[in-house]
Amino acid sequence: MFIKEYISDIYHAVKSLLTGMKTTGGYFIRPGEIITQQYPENRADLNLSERFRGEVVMIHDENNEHACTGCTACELACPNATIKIITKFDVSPDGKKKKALDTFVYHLELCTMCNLCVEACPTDAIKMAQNFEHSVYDRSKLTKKLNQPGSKIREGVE
Amino acid sequence: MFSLEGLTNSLQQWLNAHFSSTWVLVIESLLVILLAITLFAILGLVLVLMERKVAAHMQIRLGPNRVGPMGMFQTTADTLKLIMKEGLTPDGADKFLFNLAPFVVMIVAMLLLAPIPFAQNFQIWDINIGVLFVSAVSSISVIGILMAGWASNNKYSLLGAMRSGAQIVSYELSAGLSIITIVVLTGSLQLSDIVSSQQNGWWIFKGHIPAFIAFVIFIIAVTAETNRAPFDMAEAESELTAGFHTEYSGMKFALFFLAEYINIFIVCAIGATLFLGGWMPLHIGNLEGFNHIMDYIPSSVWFFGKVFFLIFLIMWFRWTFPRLRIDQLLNLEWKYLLPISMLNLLLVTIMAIMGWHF
Amino acid sequence: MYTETQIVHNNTKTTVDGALDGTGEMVINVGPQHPATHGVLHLVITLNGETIKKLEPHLGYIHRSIEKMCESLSYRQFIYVTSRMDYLSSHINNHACALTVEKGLQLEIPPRAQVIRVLMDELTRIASHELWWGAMAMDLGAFTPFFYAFRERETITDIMEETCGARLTMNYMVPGGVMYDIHPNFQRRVKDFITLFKSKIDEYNDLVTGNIIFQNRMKGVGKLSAEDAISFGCTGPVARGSGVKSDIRKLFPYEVYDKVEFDEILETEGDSFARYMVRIREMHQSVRIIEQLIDNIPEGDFQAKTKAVLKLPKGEFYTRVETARGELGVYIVSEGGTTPYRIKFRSPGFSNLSALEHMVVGSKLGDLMATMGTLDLVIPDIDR
Amino acid sequence: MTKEYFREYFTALLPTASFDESGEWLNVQIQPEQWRSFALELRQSELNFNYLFCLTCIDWKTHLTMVYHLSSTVHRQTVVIKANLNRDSPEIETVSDLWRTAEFHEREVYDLFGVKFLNHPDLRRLILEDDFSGYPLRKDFEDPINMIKL
Repeated sequence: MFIKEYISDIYHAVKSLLTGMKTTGGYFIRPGEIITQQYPENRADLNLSERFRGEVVMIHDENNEHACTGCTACELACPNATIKIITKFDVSPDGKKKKALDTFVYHLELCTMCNLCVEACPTDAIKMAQNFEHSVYDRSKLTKKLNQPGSKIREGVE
Repeated sequence: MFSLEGLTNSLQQWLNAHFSSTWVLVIESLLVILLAITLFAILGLVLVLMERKVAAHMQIRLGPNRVGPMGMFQTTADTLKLIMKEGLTPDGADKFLFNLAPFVVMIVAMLLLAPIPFAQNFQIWDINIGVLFVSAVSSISVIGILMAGWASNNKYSLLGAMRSGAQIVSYELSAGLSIITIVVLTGSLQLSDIVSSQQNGWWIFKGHIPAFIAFVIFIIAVTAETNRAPFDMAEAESELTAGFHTEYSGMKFALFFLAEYINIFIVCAIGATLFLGGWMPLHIGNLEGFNHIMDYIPSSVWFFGKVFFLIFLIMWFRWTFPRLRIDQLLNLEWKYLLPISMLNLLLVTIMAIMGWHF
Repeated sequence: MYTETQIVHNNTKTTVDGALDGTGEMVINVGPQHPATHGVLHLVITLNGETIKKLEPHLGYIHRSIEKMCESLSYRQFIYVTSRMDYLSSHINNHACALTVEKGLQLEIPPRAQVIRVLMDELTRIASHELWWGAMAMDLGAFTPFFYAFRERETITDIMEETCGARLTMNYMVPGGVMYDIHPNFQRRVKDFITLFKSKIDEYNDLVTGNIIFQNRMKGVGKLSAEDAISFGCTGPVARGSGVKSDIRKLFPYEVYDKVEFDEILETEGDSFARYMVRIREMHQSVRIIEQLIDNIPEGDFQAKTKAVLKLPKGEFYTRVETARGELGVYIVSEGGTTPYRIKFRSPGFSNLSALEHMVVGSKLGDLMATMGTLDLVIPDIDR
Repeated sequence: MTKEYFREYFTALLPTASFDESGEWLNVQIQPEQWRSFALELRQSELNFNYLFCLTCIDWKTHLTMVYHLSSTVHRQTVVIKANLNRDSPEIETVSDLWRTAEFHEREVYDLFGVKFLNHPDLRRLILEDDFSGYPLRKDFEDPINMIKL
């Protein structure tokens, strides 16, 4: 029957449209389900997991000592040439020369946060920090020196 | 009790006492122009904000919330931005038509404001062919859109404009037919007559199911006529980027944008006047107490309440449904809406002759 | 034929001049910046009125030559680059690369790592399909589903962030296993997600699948027969929507896919709606896989012992996995060194895109969006 | 259908072809001139290799090798066909009419390796712009401006 089909077509069409409107209308009257996060205001209670990879930092303890031996394992592991290790030779009191870290140059603008350098580090000297707000006005500020001024290698780290 | 009618009457008296009748006319005309433009600006700001808030809440978002309390001045800021922006005219465009088109669309929207009864005895021009005037003038806006699409010299614009042409021309039919059902029931084309005929009940209730069907068809048709989703074929942002106003920027774009919202307001105002009793308060049968309470609400509040309800309905459509394809759009009109509304008109006519409505 | 200058300029002198001589047809550029192409895909289409007469994809706007880059990266390093191909199934891309390296090294993967990998793959697949669903609806003009889809996808990315350390380009797979063990919260949060997902999936059907406008837009649009699907090399949901069995997880099971129960979803119509339904039903199957595995993660190592410097023996290694878009093949030619001599990624999107012209010619402009949406194109995956 | 079956079948068909079974799949090394007739046989005979899932090229510095990975949705067996091409003027017959996916893959190989596919319906650069010179995936490709040497 043509008329019957025609009417049932219209019935089903209208029904399906009303079902859709029920869904959106339902959300309209339930503002409790709003998921907007108001970013700069909620900075205090932003919950970043401890594994979140924001940038590479070097771990310094309270004596301003780090664990980097300058072995360049991270530099080799990095796919993007993000890390450049500049080494120097320390002269120990007994007159022996020993290779040590001079500057740990980190190019944040090249980094893809792949974590391969942290994996490669034999002494766990570097880690990934959770800071993700990297925008600066000058690109040169993205090239960072990771070892703090005056820091030295912790005793006993080989 | 607050009423806009009182205001206009006292103004009229004061003017008549101080000026000659020619000057009264001139001053009143200027006042009306000023008021119309103010209404436009305010409506534009309010409706855009409303749309964004409605959309946001349906999309489990907050919407604009940075400029002013609850983001209330967001649209004002947007307008400022659009005014400051350079109004580019593409090199290959037909400069005259390109610049004219937004004004055509805008002026059409302004003309439509004339016969709308905003409140009891508060109307710019109570013309005796009010309904005819509205449906005749509203179809001119397609010329502006075609002009914009053609003059932009952009294929997306052209496609959008052509779609819009086909769409508005066909949906004009069922919109007209559903308006006629009310004209048949009332027996008058004058909008004030139509409103006063709903003294004892709105047509959507008085006219039984046929009036309701006419109302539904009217809402669908005007959604299509104003190029709103799900019938936004002229813009169709995922297909034609921005349709007929792809090349417009700055204030010229803002005029299109504003005209879209004003058009929605106007069609909703017509819908409210025809089907929901215009500024008439809600009366239920013989409940005298209830009816009296309803009468205490100013008529302008009734009118704007109904209009905004309809606007909300149209926004609800937009944020729920996917867009139709152009051939399905025409199918819907010619295979479903038009036959139904013709049959419906027949039913209403029989009803009106037999006096079966309340 | 039109000349190259006509293709490139959208604004030729007037619209009439832009039309092809005498035919009433006009050439329009969809893309490279266009809301429906989801990236920098450039389609040059010839229209007659609203009907598409010819379609020609122009690629390369995001071609980074990942294959060439990989030739200078070691076998540990090159994996992270592949996250940038099909960024929506980055886990699965990494997985494919790790599998290829392991095949070359003949490395045994600890069972714990295998299960974690499969869990991550399936979560990625759900996340990818969620995003596709939202974007698909947006292509057809419905904006709201996009936000609902993202709400659920957000839960998955949060889980990923907690365990893998990143939300989109995780680089969690390493040759021999996974980079670190799952987070203590992982199992609980995945179970929470499954509960959430099941409660919300009805909403998807109410809002989009059952909608009459949506069905009319999708049914009978972009038809692809089974023979054509095979000939065009279509894989994944595109091929399965045409009734071609192509699920690598079933045909050539890797990791623990042969130990879990799930169905290969097949639809036979071959139109856009069939492809749509395949993806919707696939999400349920992924949930089914996750439910079977989430409580049965075996104890043990999460990474096999590997040498610091990996060297693949001389030879050729080819691995296939099922990404959210279809069959991803990784073809490594090794000369015995620490870097691949030649690497080829057979990406699913590239082959799926080649079928687009066949599917849309003769249909309306609006159908192009409906068809392209169901192909689920990720442009970096096509360009690589 | 097994590796041995294919091997015998192919030996009968192409006596000059050499085989390599060390890998996962049967590798068949053929002459480029034989490719077209061989492809027709693979596609249209009862072998029914209807699914070309990978088509690529390798630059061996002395010559180029075209690699075709073929499979079938019927028997799910895979063979790998290889053909060595002259590096200076690499030419091979197209198979885009047999496997339509080859049309795009061949354009990509033409673009990045410069292999000319004879009788290809629309052999233009697919990824790079039309006036680009050089073939980036060849081993001797140098781009002094854009390439970063690490």
